[in-house]
Amino acid sequence: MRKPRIAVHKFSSCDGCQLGILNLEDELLDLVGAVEIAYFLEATSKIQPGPYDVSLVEGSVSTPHELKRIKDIRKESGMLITIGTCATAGGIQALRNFTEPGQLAESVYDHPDYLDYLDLATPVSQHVKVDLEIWGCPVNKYQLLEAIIALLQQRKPNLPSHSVCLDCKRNSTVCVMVARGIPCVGPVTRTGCGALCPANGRGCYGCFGPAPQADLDAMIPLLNAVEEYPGQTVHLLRNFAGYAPDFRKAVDVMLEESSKK
Amino acid sequence: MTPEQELISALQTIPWFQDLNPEYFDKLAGISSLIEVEAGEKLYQQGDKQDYIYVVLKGRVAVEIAIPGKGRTRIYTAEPIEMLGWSSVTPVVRQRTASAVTVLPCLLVRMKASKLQKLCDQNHSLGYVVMRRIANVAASRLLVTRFQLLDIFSHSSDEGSNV
Amino acid sequence: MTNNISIPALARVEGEGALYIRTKDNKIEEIELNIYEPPRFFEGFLQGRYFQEVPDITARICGICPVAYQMSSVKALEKAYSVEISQEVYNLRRLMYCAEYIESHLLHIYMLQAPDLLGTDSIIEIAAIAPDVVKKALRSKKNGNDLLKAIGGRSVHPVNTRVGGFYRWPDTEKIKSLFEDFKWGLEFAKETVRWAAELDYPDFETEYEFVATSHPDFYAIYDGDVVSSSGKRVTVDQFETAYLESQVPQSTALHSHTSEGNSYFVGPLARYNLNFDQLRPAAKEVAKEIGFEVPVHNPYQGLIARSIEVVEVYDVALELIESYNPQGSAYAEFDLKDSEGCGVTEAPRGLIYHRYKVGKDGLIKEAKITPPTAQNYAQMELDLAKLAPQVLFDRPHEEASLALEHLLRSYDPCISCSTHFLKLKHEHV
Amino acid sequence: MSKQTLEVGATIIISKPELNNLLKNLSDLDYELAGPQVKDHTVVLGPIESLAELPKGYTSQEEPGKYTLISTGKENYFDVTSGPQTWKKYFFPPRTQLMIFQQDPDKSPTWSMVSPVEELRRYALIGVRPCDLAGIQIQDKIFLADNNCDPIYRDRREGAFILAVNCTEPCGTCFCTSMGTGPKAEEGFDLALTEGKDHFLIEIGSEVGINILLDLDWKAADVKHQKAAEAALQAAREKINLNLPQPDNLETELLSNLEHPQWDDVAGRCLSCGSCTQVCPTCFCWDSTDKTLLPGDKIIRYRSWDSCFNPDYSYVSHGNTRPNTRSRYRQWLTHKFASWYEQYGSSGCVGCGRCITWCPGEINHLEEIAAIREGEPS
Amino acid sequence: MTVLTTSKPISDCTSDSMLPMWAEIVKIEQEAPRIKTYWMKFKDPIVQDTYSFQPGQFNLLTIPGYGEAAISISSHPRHTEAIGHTIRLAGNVTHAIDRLGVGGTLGVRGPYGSTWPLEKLKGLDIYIAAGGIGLPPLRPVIYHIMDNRADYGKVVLIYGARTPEDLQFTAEHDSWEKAGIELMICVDSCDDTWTGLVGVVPMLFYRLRIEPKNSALLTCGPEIMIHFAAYEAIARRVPRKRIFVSLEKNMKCGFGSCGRCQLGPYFVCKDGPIFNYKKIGPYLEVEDF
Repeated sequence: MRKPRIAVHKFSSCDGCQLGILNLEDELLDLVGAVEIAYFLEATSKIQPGPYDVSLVEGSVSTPHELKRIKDIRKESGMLITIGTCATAGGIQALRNFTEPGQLAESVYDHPDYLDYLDLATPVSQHVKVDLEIWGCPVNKYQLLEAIIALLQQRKPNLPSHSVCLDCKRNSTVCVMVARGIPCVGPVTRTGCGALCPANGRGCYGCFGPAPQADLDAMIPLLNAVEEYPGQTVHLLRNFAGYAPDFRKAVDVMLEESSKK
Repeated sequence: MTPEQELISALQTIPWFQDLNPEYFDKLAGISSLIEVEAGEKLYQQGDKQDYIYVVLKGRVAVEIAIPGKGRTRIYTAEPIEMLGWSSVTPVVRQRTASAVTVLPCLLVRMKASKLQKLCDQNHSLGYVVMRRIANVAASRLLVTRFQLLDIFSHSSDEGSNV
Repeated sequence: MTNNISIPALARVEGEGALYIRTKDNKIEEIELNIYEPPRFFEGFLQGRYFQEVPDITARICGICPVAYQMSSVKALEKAYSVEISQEVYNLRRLMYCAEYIESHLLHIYMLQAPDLLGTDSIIEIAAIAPDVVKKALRSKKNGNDLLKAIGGRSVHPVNTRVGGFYRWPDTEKIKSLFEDFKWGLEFAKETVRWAAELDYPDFETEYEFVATSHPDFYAIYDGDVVSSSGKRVTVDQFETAYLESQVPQSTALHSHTSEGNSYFVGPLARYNLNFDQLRPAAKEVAKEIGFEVPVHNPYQGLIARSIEVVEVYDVALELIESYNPQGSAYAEFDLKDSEGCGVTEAPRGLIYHRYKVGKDGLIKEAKITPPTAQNYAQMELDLAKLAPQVLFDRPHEEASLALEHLLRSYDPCISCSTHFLKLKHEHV
Repeated sequence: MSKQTLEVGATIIISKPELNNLLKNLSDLDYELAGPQVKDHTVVLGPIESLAELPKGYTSQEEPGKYTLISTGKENYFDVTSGPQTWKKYFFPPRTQLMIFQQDPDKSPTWSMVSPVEELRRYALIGVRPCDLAGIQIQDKIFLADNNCDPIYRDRREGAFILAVNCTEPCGTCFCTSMGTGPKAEEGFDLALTEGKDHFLIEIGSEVGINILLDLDWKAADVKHQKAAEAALQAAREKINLNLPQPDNLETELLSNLEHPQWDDVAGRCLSCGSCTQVCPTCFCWDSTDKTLLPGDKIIRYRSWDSCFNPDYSYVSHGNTRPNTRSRYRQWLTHKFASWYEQYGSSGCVGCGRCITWCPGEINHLEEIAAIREGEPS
Repeated sequence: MTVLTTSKPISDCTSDSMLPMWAEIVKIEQEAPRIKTYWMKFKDPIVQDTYSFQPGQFNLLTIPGYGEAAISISSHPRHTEAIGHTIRLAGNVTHAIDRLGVGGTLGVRGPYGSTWPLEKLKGLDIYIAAGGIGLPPLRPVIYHIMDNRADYGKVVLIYGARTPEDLQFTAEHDSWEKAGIELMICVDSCDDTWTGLVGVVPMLFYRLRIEPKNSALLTCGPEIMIHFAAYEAIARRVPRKRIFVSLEKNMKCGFGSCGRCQLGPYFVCKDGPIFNYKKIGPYLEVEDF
């Protein structure tokens, strides 16, 4: 079987997700033996043109140039996989979607008029068809590896979608919400990180995005009741996955209700 | 046997007429005829206002709907003792909602629908038997239609489980 | 004759950028280091967030050196809220920083810059020539990531850092279990220095003004004043008066300059030149063994400085792992107030400065972040302008591009981390 | 009444420090000791060596979704009831390797199976509460079925030693009395201990238990000790506030109310996080997944705890058979409290109260049951 | 050394129930689009010689790296020189089996589950209602009846598929009819070349003359079809206790340990997949249960 040609593309991001590939120290040499790295700027200056069997896309779409580029990438990719919460849900850049256009640029840059960016930083799936989404800020590099291995084995990857709570319990991690009253969005957050934050004695801040069918209506009153400072619930949900529809809608409803009061 | 007698005895083999008073068979015979049809013949056409209701005695008749762009689609087949063309005896008589084509050589009872309606209006106990039958026919057609709509055998391609 | 050179996509740097040079009659008319890293507005996002969220948010500036951002931001916020951290927290932060140095430096040395020096495209090709070295390099890099994971839960965007200390003391057993690997790592780090010394570096030197933090007792990474090779020494509070971001004519980029108006150079070479004396014996010995004496003015040899720093941080890490014995609370409690504070640490690729205005309510009023690559920007362009005439006119196009790229890569520029590091195309007519 | 020899069924007393020698005897017999200890603001189960690690002088305040560990300053080692963890992690670990497939080196399409190399551990469980003991017995029925036992469970279970501790300080979410599982351990232990003011009263449950006691400084328990222990247990019974009346009736009451509006009501509060199932001493569902190691010739089949609240759990090729929180909560509750009877001859609930305390959604499942029982079915 | 009594229960069971046995695919037959029968022989001759199953039972098929899939056995219960599984290509495991091709090795464990109660049904008229991929688990029933035709009264197979080309085992239909099994086959949709019935399985009950006191229904197919087939039989006064259904759920372990395939008090893998409708019907009818 021909080795699949893989490309790694960067959009607006911190590089942390594609770094996950280079951080697969134990597996890297086997991995590059099994696939052909055709385009991966952070790793190699050998740049091969498409088409690619698989494109891994990191980062959100936030400039006109990126908008054009993602469409080109889609055309030359057999399969397009978003890696990380930026590419999958907009990521931290998407925090600007909750502000007035231009407001942030003015506060950060002296000449915001020279900046060329879109008002919204958006997930890749808003612009092109995405075949597989891998969540996480950053992605779990082993989920990334599993996705590539699954590809090699021509099967669907094992990417569990339950809530973080299940992993806390499997890890014998004590629930910080019940035992300490610490706000934790783990019950509505997709698993994948290995339930790190509660293991470190703090609440989950939702960087893997909402779990499928997460019940935010039930969650929000519980979070509100244990806030450490006013507005913490909004901050927790409007975070690195804040633009993911479930989190976004929940906060919108919350803010609307509080403005009525 | 005269054609008349043949027709009456054919009508008598239809199970849902078995409860009728014998006198009605004459009346029914008066509005019916026995027809033999080769395979592949069209009994009626979607959209026309042909005024017959059929009972299959032998053979098989397909009910088809023509879908613009897709052509004729077979949605049902009627087997012996089944009724066809029920829409011509519902209270509001409408144009044919589908076409009927024989699949196999058929022996059919053909009744004048408007006259059947009139008979039913005049005699409610006959009307009850007929309408009851039509309700049953419509119900079974509905069930079939629902199942076909559900497309229960569709292949959900590669979604979901590991299997 | 017009000769344009365009490198549309810079490879093996963190983030994405491009280089454009226009020349006319064998003269450089324009050099444009174009960063198409989109604006990410971090300083804007930080406004209105709760102070305890800052280390989580600033980590997201850069996936390669999140610890640097976390450390600088918590230091600045602790200054603002007058938080005294315990000695144990101080030590653990130093250890965490060592871990980041290891993973980041190993990444740069073997994966980003070495391919240039060995005439290859990537570490994958080096692996074909020298699989053993590559395997060891990966193992050493993994040591850094493993230690980061043990301290912070994961190596990219660790979750354990908070203002006042750590959310929780890392598991002692986990930390100690790394000791043997780190002992091996120290030896391999020395091997790396010797290997680095044998590589063939382009002949290119500039009289730089080096700027780095400096600490009397340590080779400064986490803590120290800001010193310059010009002899200037300022405290962290004075950083913004001594080092300015200003607008360069005909450009929208913010370039950092000293208050005297000079470009300056931060990063391993700066630290090495300024703090050589503070290196511990292990690093000093191997530096002397290969004859890598200060001052060093060849930017490509930043790789050697990096490799010696790896020896240093392994050495420090071993001591800190051995002495790790946390007691008491992992974080300090403190009161909130309206205040302002700044902090400086040394990211693997150079000095990083954060300043925050905070409120009694714990919310951030204003944030300012000066990352290393932004500070080096002016110097990078100057170096490119100097190198370009040497390579552009007598070498094949491809080779020239490669030479310029290599120079740029030797800076270890982190483009994604350049929070407001941006230059737009500006056409002259 | 008191027996002067060590025999099964006899009751003895030892001084509190003497328990250290008992623990030492177990270690000397190569048991790995596991017991309760204070950690992360609660009581967890982990390796112990001596009395010093036990949660001496603690108790807990528990209510739906809230746990507070309270220091009492008392000298008792076993006042605080169980925390979120259950003993099942020792016999039915949260994650285990089921098997390893290794492709034959000639790459022919055959695989050899390697059993996961795992050192077989013999655990001595110290401080098993009666409700948890009942939980272990329920899991025994599941994993030690005659025709299809679970080898992982069997190997770990068969070597184990159980030191039960009768409950004299129940917490706010305990309801063992309703389920008939406590506060006194009746069977299934090697030794069962009741903590007195300055001594432990020990009931002997097996010959292995006798063996551990042989060289200890013990004396037969007299009537006074027995009465004191019984009084403490009676006081505990009276302290228990939660009540699940007539649990046996739930089999029909719940299964005939599968369309009750309360299911919708609770679905609006349930987070579907699965915490209740994971802290339950009897929940046994699991999933298996294959993990391929590069370059692809080695595959490990893992097993991990699963939960009926996990959407993946009820996925079939054409969709999810329990597509919402209502159906998942209903599955859990009716299984635990109703259909369990037909499957295993008892309730699946032992009344430990963990599912109530550790529900981040603050749901008191007994109230849900009461609402379904009392309200009009839809 | 004397053995001391302990508190632990004694288990005589020594099985290592999760271990698969290896088998080789010896033949693949295309039955319909995306549906094939994979014939396999166990590699271990002892296993091959001793393996037996009852109509209705299933095996767990595995390919390392892909997981396991519960698949009914569709071949003759007495002819076990090769075991047939008729599979619709759906997900990871089934596609991986297909890619193996003839000569490929897969893991098999089983047989698991309950069986069609053919002994108990002797002397009765048997109505077999199958839809789509529900026919393969019933094929062993047909074979059994053919071998023991005199034991049963009227035998009718009511079988529906999406289109004529989706009909399975068509090459065998003649032999089934010759053996005295009446076939009523319908499709959901077709073109002019199809002269058979268009309709759905439950509808075909309208054309049957069922003697309820003397009849049993065995049905397998999409759950919705099972419901309606049972409804039609019940409407014709066939007692619920003589209606048997084969269910599909998320079966993972095969012996009621992993919990995934629960339906009320039952584990489909252990108590099923064949259920008496009287027992299972009330649960099947509860939405999302």
